[in-house]
Amino acid sequence: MTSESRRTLAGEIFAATGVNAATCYQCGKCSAGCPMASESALRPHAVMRLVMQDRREQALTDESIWLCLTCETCSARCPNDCDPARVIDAVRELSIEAGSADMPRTISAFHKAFLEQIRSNGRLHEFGMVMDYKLRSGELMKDVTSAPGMLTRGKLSFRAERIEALDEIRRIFEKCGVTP
Amino acid sequence: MSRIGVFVCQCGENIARTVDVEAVAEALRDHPGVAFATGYKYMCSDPGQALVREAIAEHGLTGVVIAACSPHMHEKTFRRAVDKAGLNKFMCEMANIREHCSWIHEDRADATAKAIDITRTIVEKVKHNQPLESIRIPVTKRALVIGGGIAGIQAALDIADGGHQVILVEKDASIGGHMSQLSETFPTLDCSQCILTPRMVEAYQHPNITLHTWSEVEKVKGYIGNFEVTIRKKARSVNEDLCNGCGDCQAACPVRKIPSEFEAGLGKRTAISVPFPQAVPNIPVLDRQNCTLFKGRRKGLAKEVCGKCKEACLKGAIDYDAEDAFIEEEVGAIVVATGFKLYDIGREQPEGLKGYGEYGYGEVPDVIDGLQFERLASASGPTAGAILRPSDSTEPKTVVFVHCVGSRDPEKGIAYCSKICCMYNAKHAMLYKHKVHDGRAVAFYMDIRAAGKGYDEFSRRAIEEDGAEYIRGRVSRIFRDGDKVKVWGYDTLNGEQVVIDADMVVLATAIRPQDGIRDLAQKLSISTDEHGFINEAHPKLRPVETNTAGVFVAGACQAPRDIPESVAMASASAAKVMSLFSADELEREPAVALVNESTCIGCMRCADVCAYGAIEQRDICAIDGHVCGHVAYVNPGVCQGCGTCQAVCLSKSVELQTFTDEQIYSEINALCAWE
Amino acid sequence: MSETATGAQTSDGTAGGAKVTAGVKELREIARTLLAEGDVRVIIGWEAARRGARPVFVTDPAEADRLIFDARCVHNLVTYLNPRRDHVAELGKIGLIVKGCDAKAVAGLLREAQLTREDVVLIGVRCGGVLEENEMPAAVTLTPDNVAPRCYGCDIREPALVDHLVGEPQPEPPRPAQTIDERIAALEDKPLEERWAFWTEQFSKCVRCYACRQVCPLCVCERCVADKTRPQWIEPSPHARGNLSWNITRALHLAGRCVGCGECERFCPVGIPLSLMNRKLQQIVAERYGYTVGDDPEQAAPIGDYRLDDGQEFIK
Amino acid sequence: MSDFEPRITAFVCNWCTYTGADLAGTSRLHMASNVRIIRLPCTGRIDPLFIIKAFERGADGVIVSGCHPADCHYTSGNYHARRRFAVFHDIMAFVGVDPRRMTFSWVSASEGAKWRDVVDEAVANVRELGPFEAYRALAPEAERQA
Amino acid sequence: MRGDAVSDGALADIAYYPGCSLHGTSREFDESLRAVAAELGIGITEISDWSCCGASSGHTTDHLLGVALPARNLALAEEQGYDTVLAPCAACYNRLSAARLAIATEDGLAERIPDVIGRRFGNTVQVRNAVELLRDAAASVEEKVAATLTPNPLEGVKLAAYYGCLLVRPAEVCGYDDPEQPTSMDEVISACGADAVDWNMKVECCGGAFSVSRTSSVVRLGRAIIDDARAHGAEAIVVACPLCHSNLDLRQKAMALRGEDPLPILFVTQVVGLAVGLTPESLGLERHFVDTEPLIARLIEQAAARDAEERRVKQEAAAKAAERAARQKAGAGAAPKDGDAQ
Repeated sequence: MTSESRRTLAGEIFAATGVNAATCYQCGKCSAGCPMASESALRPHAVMRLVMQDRREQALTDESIWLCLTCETCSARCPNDCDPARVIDAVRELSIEAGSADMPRTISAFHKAFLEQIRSNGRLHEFGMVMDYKLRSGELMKDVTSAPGMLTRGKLSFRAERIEALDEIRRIFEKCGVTP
Repeated sequence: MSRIGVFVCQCGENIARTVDVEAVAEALRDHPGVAFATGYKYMCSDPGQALVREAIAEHGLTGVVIAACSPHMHEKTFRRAVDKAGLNKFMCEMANIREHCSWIHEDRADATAKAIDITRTIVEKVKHNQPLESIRIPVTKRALVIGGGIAGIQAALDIADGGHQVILVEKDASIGGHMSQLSETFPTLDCSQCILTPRMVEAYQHPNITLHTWSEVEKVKGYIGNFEVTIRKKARSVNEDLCNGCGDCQAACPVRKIPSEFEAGLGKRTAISVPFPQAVPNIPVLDRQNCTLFKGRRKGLAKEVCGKCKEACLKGAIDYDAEDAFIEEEVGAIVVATGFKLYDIGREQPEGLKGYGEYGYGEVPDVIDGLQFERLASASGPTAGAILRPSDSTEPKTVVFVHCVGSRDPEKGIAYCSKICCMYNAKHAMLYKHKVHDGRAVAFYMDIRAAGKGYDEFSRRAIEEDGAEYIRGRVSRIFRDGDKVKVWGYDTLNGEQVVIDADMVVLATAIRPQDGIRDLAQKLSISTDEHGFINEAHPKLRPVETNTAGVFVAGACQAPRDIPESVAMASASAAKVMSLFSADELEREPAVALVNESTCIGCMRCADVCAYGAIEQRDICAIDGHVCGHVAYVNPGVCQGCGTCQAVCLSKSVELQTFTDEQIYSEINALCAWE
Repeated sequence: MSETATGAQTSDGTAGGAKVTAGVKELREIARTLLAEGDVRVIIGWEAARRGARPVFVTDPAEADRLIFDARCVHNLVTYLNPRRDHVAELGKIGLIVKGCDAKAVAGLLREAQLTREDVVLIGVRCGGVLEENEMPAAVTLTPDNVAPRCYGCDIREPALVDHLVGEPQPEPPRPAQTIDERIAALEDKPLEERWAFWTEQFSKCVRCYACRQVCPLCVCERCVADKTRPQWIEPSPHARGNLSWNITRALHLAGRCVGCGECERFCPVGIPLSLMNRKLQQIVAERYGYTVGDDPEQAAPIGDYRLDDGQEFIK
Repeated sequence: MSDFEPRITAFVCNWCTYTGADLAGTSRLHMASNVRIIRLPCTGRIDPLFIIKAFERGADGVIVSGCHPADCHYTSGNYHARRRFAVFHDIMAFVGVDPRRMTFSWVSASEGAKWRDVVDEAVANVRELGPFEAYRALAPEAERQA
Repeated sequence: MRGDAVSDGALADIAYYPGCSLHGTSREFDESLRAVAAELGIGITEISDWSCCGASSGHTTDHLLGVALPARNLALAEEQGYDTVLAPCAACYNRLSAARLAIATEDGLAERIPDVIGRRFGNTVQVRNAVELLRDAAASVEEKVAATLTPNPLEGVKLAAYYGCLLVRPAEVCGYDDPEQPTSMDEVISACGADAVDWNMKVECCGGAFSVSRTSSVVRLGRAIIDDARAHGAEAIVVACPLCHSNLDLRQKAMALRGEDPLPILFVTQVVGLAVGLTPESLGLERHFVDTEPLIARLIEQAAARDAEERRVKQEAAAKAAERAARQKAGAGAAPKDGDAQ
């Protein structure tokens, strides 16, 4: 790819993933197997199409990209080695960079809560995460039914495990320029 | 002392505009070895050529240099003219002062100086030209055709009708190839057997055709016009001369449950059998792998455990002890028509390919391939033409046809389009709808590729008249679901997932070259592409020739081909063969390498680099006759004149005629004079 | 240690301070039997002479004890198999004693059909490197100052292409003060002009005695291109220009064939550093085509072979 | 050095580069007039001796050009040439010959324009380097007098 | 949380990376794994001071972060002198392997990572998952099962092996089994004497990380899986992924089952544990939301019955033999009576 083409969405995707969106011949096999296809407006092949056509706005702002489960079915079955899952990952990153990320509140809340947990404990403290998530997502009553069950089954502990070398984790987040 | 004539062409204004033609002639006139030099308006015109002929006579020229256009333009013309004048045509060379001078420079002085250099250089070359005679190679006017499918049969018949002997070799028990398995053919829906069988019989009975079925090419030696071929006649265990094809042996054979290759596994055959009723020749083959008697022998049992076929044969044609026989044949040309096989989606795959796990690795019984469907649809097939699915022999009410299985799927190892699937899928959908009126035919496709006479109309008809449902999108998964076959697809045109509970699925699996193609290619020293298809000499201009002279290619062994294309290629190859046979000798330019045996030490580095295998080792004997060493020998019939051997020869003991070291040396030397 | 060596040798009567190791005994034993049983008519090896080790032809089993092997055995005896020396062949079947590097040369002759394996019985010696100069009164231990630089980093101190292998495993040859590769690197650090000056100066010394050609085990041509007239690619008279053509051509003809035995340089009367040229070519084929010449005759030579993806960065 | 006109000898194969040069002509692509072409059947025929001899005879630069990989009229001549000249190129550089005096290129029958560029670039390079005096200086005394 | 080793030193220890879930919502996976490993003599030692691999928010948010977080743990294992890491959690396994591959193949990453994680890193550690480990130990599992005195409750029980996504995809990351038609877990199940049903949803996705954030999807996808397993006669589904487990177990109630009994969801390690005679408690089977008790009880009952039956048959045979022997003694020398002929 020339530096020229790097400025296009397809170019950036190529730089980030090594996937040349033009290799997608829109056969639809990815979307045929996508478990989330019925819930998302943009199916994997459509994302590839938008990237190919440099339609940045649509690609980066569509909620669908946040509905991808990264189950890799699309990539596993792609006949032309386009790796849609990887491309969608990259589109999300760009979307976040561009601040245009309007992922569903609940999902972004989840990711934020999750990363915050790692940053502050080095490990995921599920109970803490769920609490944090509820605050961020506003779904305060979500799962109140199952929480007790969790506790009785010893699946949730109030005490967070915290690793010793927390500084290393912080360092990693800084180096990657990620702040939950 | 050579007497060279130099003729400088003005080419109208083309050269004269920037090159002072007279100055060039003038400069060359007193160049050593030049006996005559002149300019002229149009050297290639009749008077121009006449000028050359007269000068040769008048000045007793020993060489001619035409300073004009590119040799690619007119070398032949002037060599012919020189030849007419009784001077050996290889004593004539062209100096290119048009394409390489007058047309690319503006400054007249520069261009003229350069034109003089160019011409002088060629004059120096011609001083060392040798009178040469064209090479003549005898031609054996018999052809070998490898493969007895429609392409092989067509080629054999054309050559035989042209009055030449043909040896037709087929690896299976009968000729006919895949075409004999087909039900009906697109785009006309005429019965495949009905058009093919007469051709098979004709080939069998043709006085000029010798047919070897159940045979394979073992060894090939020699070169164009002079091939020596060894054919392995595999042990048939049935005497072809005695057998009258009555079929009693087949009836008597107790082993009846062997999946029939001809029926693509959907039907059964006996251990001794003819592959199908219309087989040509109608002579059975005993399949020793499955025969009870031979199983017994392999176990080392003392007495034969079977022998029913032998008992049943009144002609005494069965011979359990028959062995492979070898036949030597001399031929002048070879046509390769080994055809194709279908890609198999199974777990086990040959080099570089992957199977289709997402389609169940072919383990779902009601998922079949195109050839199997052909057998289902064929009146002579296992179901007598009724469309019944394999698992439970019921009539499928929903059939899904999947395009591009393997094809256009680099991930599975095959990037190319198999070309014929779009058409036969349309045909299959049609045939199905014609037989099962209340049935549903769904086809998943990526693109419909129906380029060909009447092809698009045909595939449209499947949609418009026969109501096949075409869905644009590849299928993600196929799996057994109770007595249904689930198909997960996607309709890219209206953007939704499609799930179909099918009764049967037909996969249009990719076209691949036949097994053993690479070995055969090696024997013939022709090349194949990464998929194993045979490379043609030139994709546009030499589509049926290979890079080995005298070896031609026809049909699907070169690339996926449908019947009309295969037949066309076959006839084209036949025409090439016959033009090769039209003369008793073939004439070749003498631009071949020649070994100097007095200095060659036979290190054979030359042989290593020869792309044509033209160089072999030859013993040399002392006066008393004992072998005292060896040298390299270049076979002029095979040498193509690239000169690579000369460049790698350390002692410079091989010379490429028309481009000898002396000629080139003189050219380089001539250049030192430029100012 | 040379004392003990001399002691050892006088006791069994060989001249010239050869140390009779178990390996040498073994060597002589094999030679003796080969000759006695008529498997070969002549054994070509090294003997100790007053001024050092030198080639010897042994035809009488009784004389097998003349054979030695130590660091002074520098000569590459394979040049006696050179078809140009048919007078040697006339002696009858040859038994040849080879170091690893010599074995490579035999492989070269086999590869280029100048020899058939049956023509010769090969007795391989485990080698720990040789002296730069064979003229030593006694076998001395190798030191960075006396070792032949080419031996450093030797990849074949135990030939495979042999019928017999003798001698005890030897230590790695010492690292010379300056390795050949270092000299090449040093030269390559210089600007083009200086390299040109260096080589033309070196080549201008050439007197065209063709000793390099004569001793080279792989210069096997009946008629060398340098002797070819019509056309005369290489000017015969010894002046700078013709010398350059000759030396470059000689080197190129050995590209991918040279076994690095260094005989050409050792015999050059005017001391042209030919091993720099030869070694450089070894580096080139190694870097470009991952090829190092070995003693396997089946191994295809790099020139005359090709790969579709050979590097072509120098091509526009 | 301004009036220095480089002398460049080009060794080209008959099927690709020579024809490509023909095409440059038929398309009237103007280029430097310093190059003299010697036609050979194939780059596989080209011997390093040719180049050495060209330098001996006063060439300031050389061009070797043939068919692109996989296009060789003789299937593999150019592959053999590629190895031969890779080695030659490296050893000449080692001896101190400026690689810019030796241009190697693949020019197909359809690349008239590329041929023009190859020629002009080679001429420009050699013009910059100046005459190959270093090589001529090697000539025997007698010759240098003449 | 220093590495408390579970090892009888029979095998060279491998590093154990439990991951967050195994210390939390799926601690029964951790418990059963340790128990089974001990039973099979596989030494596993927890990597000390391991940190979260970031799945799946990490790589969803930032590629580098998604590589760096796992890389730190691989680096720790390396420092602590291991050449293999066991990552039972499918998500961890996938992230760790993916990171390995990315670092091995992507330009400049190998150079960059040490700086990002602030540790030396040679990318030398192999990553393996629990299924892979047990498949390779299948032989010793069979031996154990045979050697166990208590009757094997799993004899002939129909189990559906569910792999989901992260164990098999992408093929170049996982690659220890076929991505479309995997068999490893089925082999483990058979090794336990149970029979692995052939079904269709082995590798379909259960909704993964959306368990909390988008339960609706998880319910939809989960139901399809459970229905298919039941349709093929499975009595329980076997998993090796905490995400899959909580999606299928915790969320099963929400799937509004149409009357049928709920389908227990077992960790592959629990299955092996039961087969080699470990107690349900020691395997944490009581921690599931879908009550495993009824199934286990039934299985143990059946097993006991089978066992009793066999013993009865044996005893009878023995008795007959004794009787015959006695009679033979009595009529010594006399011709054998018919019926004794055999």
